[in-house]
Amino acid sequence: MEIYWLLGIPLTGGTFLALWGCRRHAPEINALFSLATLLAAAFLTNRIIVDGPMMVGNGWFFIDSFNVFLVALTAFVAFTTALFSRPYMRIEAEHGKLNDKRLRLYHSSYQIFIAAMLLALTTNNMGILWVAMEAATLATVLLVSLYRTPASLEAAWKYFILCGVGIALALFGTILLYFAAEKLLGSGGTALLWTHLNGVKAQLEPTVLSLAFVFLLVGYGTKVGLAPLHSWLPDAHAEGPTPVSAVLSGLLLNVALYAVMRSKVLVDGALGNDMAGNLMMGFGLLSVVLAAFLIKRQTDVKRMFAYSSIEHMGLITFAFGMGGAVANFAALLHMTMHSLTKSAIFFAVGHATQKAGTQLMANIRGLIKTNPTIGWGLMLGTVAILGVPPFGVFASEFLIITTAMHEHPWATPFLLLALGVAFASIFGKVQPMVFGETELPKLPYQPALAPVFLHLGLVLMLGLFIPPYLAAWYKQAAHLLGG
Amino acid sequence: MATLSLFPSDPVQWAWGIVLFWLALGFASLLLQGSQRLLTRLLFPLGALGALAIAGVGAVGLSAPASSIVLPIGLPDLPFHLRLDALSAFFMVLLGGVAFGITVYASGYFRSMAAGPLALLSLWYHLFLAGMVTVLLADDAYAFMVAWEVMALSSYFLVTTDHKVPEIRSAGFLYLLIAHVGAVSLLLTFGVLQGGHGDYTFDTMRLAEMTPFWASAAFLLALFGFGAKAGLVPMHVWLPEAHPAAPSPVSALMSGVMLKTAIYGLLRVTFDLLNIQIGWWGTLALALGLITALYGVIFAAVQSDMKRLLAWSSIENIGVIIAAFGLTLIFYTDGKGALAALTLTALLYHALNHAFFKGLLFVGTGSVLHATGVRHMGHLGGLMRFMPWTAWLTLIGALALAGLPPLNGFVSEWLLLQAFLFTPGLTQPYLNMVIPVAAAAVALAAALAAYVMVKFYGVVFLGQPRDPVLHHAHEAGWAERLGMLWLAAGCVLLGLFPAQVIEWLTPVVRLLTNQTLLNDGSWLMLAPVSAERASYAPLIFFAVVAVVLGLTVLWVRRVYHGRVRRSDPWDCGYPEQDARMQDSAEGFGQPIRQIFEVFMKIERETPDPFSRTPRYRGASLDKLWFILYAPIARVADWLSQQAGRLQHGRIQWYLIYSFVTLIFLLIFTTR
Amino acid sequence: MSTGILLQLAQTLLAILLAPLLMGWVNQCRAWLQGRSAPPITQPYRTLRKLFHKDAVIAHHASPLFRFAPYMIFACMALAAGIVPTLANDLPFSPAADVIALVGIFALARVFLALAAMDIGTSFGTLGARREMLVSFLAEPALLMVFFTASLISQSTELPVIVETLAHREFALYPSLAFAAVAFWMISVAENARIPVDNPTTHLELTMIHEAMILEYSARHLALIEWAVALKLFTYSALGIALFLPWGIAEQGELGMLPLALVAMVAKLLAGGAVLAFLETISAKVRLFRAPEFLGTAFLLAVLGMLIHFMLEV
Amino acid sequence: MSVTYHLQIVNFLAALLLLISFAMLSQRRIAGLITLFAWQGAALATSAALVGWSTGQHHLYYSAALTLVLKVIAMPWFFFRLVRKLDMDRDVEPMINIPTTMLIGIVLVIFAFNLAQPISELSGTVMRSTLGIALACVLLAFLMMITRSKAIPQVIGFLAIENSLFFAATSATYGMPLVVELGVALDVLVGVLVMGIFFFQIRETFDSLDLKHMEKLKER
Repeated sequence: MEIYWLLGIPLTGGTFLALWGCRRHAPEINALFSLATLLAAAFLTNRIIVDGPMMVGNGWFFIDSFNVFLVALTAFVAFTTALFSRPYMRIEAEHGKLNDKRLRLYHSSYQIFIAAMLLALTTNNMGILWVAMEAATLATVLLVSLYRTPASLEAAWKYFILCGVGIALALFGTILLYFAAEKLLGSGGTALLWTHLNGVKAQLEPTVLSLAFVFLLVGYGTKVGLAPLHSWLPDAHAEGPTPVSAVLSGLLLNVALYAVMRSKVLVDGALGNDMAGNLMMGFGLLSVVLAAFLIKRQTDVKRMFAYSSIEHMGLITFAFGMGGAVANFAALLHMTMHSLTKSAIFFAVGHATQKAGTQLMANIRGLIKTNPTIGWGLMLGTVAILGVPPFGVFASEFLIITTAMHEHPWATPFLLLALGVAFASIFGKVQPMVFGETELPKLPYQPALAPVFLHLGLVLMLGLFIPPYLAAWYKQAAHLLGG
Repeated sequence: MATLSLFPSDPVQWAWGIVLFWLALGFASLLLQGSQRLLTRLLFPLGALGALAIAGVGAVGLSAPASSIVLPIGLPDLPFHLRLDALSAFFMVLLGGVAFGITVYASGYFRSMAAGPLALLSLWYHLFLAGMVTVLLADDAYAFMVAWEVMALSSYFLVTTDHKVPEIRSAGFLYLLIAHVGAVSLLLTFGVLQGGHGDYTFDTMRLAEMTPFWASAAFLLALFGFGAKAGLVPMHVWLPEAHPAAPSPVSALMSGVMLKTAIYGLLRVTFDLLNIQIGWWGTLALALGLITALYGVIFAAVQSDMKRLLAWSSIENIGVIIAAFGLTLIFYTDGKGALAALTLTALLYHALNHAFFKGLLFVGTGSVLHATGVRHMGHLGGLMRFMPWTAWLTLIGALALAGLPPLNGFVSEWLLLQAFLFTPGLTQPYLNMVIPVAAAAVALAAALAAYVMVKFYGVVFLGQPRDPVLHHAHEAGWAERLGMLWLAAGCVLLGLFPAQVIEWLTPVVRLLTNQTLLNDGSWLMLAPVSAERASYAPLIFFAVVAVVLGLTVLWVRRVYHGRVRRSDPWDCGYPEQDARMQDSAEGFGQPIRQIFEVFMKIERETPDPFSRTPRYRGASLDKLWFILYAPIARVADWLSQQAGRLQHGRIQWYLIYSFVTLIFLLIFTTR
Repeated sequence: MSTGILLQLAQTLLAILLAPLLMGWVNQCRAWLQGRSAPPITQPYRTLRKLFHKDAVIAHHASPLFRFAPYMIFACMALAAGIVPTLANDLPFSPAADVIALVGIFALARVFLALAAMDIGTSFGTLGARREMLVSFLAEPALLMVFFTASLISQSTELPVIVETLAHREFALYPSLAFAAVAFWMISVAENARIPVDNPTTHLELTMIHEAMILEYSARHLALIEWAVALKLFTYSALGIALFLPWGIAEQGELGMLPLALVAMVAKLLAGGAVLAFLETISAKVRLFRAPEFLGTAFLLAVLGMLIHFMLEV
Repeated sequence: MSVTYHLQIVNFLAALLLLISFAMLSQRRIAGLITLFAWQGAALATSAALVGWSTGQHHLYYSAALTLVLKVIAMPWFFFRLVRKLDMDRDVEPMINIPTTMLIGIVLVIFAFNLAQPISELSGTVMRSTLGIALACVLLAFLMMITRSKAIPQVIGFLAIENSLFFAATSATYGMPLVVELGVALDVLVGVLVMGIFFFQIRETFDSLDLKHMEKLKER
């Protein structure tokens, strides 16, 4: 039952906000809908905790420990982002960057976007999964170009074309999957249901599946932002409004990776070798290294953190590629940590850039003086994302690296190199932003930084203590992914 | 393995309790942001008490059997394991003893600081202490790494306390960067150590069977990781930047204590976690250590910033310790247990001593900094007259660092040299060739240390003030004096009662080498192995010198007179003598600079003969930076440039990337 | 034991009293060799007496350290003289400090002298201190290496033990000891501020090292320092004798040997002093920056001595 | 028995699709491109209907109808209107010259056939080779997107990919489940709308639909 609430609330929210437009309290309503979604997600999660994985709507929806925590995470971050965007977008409007039409567009498609992601996560049908992913893309394209600046248009266009093509390839993969499945499950609705496929994955035709996986990987991998398919990501994440960047980096990438993993499970079952794993490790490693070196030359703060998203997605993909209970566990943990931390960073960065009136790091200085909370938020967030304990990101990196060391030692030099370069680059650029002197005036209004510290607090907590049931989920999920 | 109970029963629980206490203090200081008085007069003294307690716990733990607890925090399958054995206990004594003095000092030192920043500083300060103790307690890789990085991070924030200064910012950055890289390599070490079964507790690592190859890999990674923290050449570049940048008590903690945690880690991994040791590790460590020692002391001799000078001398001492570590390994792998015990004793002893005198010297410079606001030795001088307490107490530290009897610095050097004298027993002949040279290098380093200390002390405290402002220099407050007094007392006592200290060290030595170093002498005489062979009785030494001194004074006074006339110093027929004619710091270092010019990149600005206000600037920079680090940076830049080209901006190119990737994968998978 | 104490005191006092005599003897020899009319051999005593009677003149801003240093230096040298076996071999003090500690004592005295020199803050004092430390940082490890060679042969760093073994071994030629002896000579020349490294009689600021440090001292302080210098020379000579021609030093408890030992010692000292004076006369003072090379050579020889011991003698 | 010559027709249509893809690859004028696109859609619809009829998969009729409405009527009309509005129906030189493109295209086709070979072996459906052809069309359309430097041709290339996918779905697997079909169709529709909005936005910002203006975001 909760599942329908979960999907229904944001959908109605989208339509309602589209109609309501930008009358008063539109942002509040947005936040309210997100809150409701969060509650629904909470109930759903609770249900899952109580009575395990379940199938809803005669098999159209399937919720297990793998996607339920992603659902909870998505709903949570969506809510906090809505909270953050309330003052943020108002200021943007006051600065004259936005007009009412666009605010309406923003609010409604924000909800639609959330709905699409939740659908992608909860559906049991690989086809619908594809549809939802495409919908999520379409919902965000116009958000990226919300400012109508040439740069934002260009970014949105690249985002649209590249992800469109990518996702089209994913569709081809899905077709191949169906093609292989229908011989076993017969044509018609059930042949694309993941649960059914999972049941018969051993008999699926290997050649077709390997081909299908290539298409699925390239397709969804484009949305994950795996190098060399990542080219759209920095543009899209940097040029859109900050709340959008936050959800794109924090959530959409996860969802795409989720799709990849769902297919990996099937392919592994069918092939029986670790071809899929190796491919993912390759992509992951390439992304980590390439992103690290690209970070080094960034001047735009949001762009830099977009690249850092690529890096972390690469790390996660690498971990999933290694497979095994520990690595999968670590990857899932890292997904969570990255979402929380990266969105927190984007919140802080958003306020910082808004105050400085630019995204160029060279012009942002001495935050700690102008607004200590933003400064410390950014500093701690950065430290956290760079994998410094006691923040949770380290917990997962710890597991990933140590596992890599004794399973694939050849990969560790690259990881060491990339982590070092990324650390040097990001920290070296953030430190002068936070510390030092500045002539900028103090912030006129009180920024909404509760989300930042909420997220960072969670990350810190998870670094030191992971609640048993959460750990249990991760373990189940890791097991389900072939741990 | 007891679980954490509310009332601590065994040492490890006490230790953990104190860690929590420190954390509480740290966060309390955030609440006390308003009141500077409470912060300095309440929080820091409490923190100092905690340190004292830690020292006590360590002292108990030295003799007590190893105790351990498991905390309900950490990773799901890997809760924090804490364990307190003799090794950790020893380093806890070191930490607590030194940190007590430094924190007492700090409670006075920071009274001039504004409340807001001070609260933050106090938070990081106590986090730093807690982190270091947890490093010593950790009994699984995760807890260790968390504590390790908490230590690094908090010390980074301490270093950048005065972040308005760009140099300090860059120093902090360099520090945290190298610390992080080192930490990652430690991660890899543990990845190797856990040897397959994904269990990261030290207990399982102790049992893991290693092939020589993987063991060596682990050792090298550990040497790199811990060396980066300890300031082992060539990973030392951050140290002379970061230590001076921090507020003096923090510098004292970092140099005196934090570096030792790296030594602790090295010992822990090499002798405890790894269950095979290989000879060439020792040779490598010995070589690196000696290079570090000489490199450090040479650069210390040419510094003109007093804190930087001390930082370089820390590098030297770390080098000596690492060399001792290498020698221990050599003996140990050669089956010479007793000698390994001797060398290890020297190592631990020197670590302890260095902690005390380096802490003392750093806080001493702190008082100077407070009194004068000057760090550059070229503007100091003659302070002995304005701040006698600081001067005399610092003198003790300086003499100890110079390795002069009867103070503590000498004892450890004496032990180390003794160890070198035993090398003929070694089986590998090639070592017999190497060791004498090594001994010579240690002796050379010690002698140069004396040079450095004369320079440091003479230029800062003796002579005439090189700057008129110094005449207003004021003596340190009572809290500072108390702290310095404590540390100085440590230097003296450790020097006078080596026999006792060695007795205390016995459990540690036995733990690591399964051997005990028997002291053949009585309680007042130190005679390792056999009194026939070598002995040193600082008390007698001290007594004799004192008696002779006293007698001489009495005799001179009695037989002759004590008349004294005051006058100007002899001006050699040149009336315009002034303070600027004394040797500057650069001048004092000049001979060393001339001799060891090879290692330095020297930047000089000499004034032209006719300038009205002649200014001389000379800096001897670390050449390693230019031949090692700069190229790395360049390569990274170049690579990132190449990577940047991929991000071409043209959508067709991006499409081509996807296209080619697709085709490639299709070919790759279907063949 | 009590006899030991007595012996110890006797020897120490003897050393303290005889030291200026040795100095005087060396000066006399030099004078002869240079064809000057020699001062009486007791000249050093007269100088000391004169100095003790004078009023001390001290710079206005001299710190207590300045006045404390001479006593410290004197005490150190006295202790050093006490633990080097000159007459007898069983000395209660000697376990208190072995050869390494002996080097430590010298270093302690030197550091105090240098600090005292820097205390007044004249250009000379600092200059002298710097040069002194420059000389010492090479001489000290070299001296240590010399001792190491000896103690590697005798398996001990205890002077009495060393002397005993060296004295009572069946006569065998130790090439390592030869190297060590040469090194030791060079070192003691440098340490005692003699030509070619330093010139005890000059006051020319371009060349002086030791004198530059004690320029500010006068009267009793100067006297103590001069005496300490004499003691140092004495101690070094005694050391050289003990290490390289140790025959004739009284054994444990052989009180009967003492007179003979005394004679032997005096003879050796006279000879040694003469040799020193001779070598000083025939060699010329080197430039200051040659000094490190000179000492570097000494250091090298000492290390070579050790290496040779390792290669040939074990 | 009737199946066989349905089969022949569908195979013929497949060949036609391939041909059209090549034609698109070589087409310089945008208007021509749009026409070709419409033809492609038509061929697609017929093949879908045929397959539906011959195999009794009736939901394929919906798909066929959808295709007819969307891809043969709505979109081409929309594009023509656009082109007229922004009047830009003139020759556009592709990035790589036509003959080279053709050669690459042929290589791609061979590659695709080889790739599809083992799969079509297992295909239980009537049309074996269609999958290979579909794949070939996908790659060709992709190639076309790469070679075009204007917005509209690129989009048409994108839609051509969509078409070939649809063809694969219908011919090789008798169509996806209906829900999926509908979802896909919906997405395509929305996508096209979004594109339309885009065209106008781009036009009003850069007053041209040339992608050359959109190469600012890069690493400098």
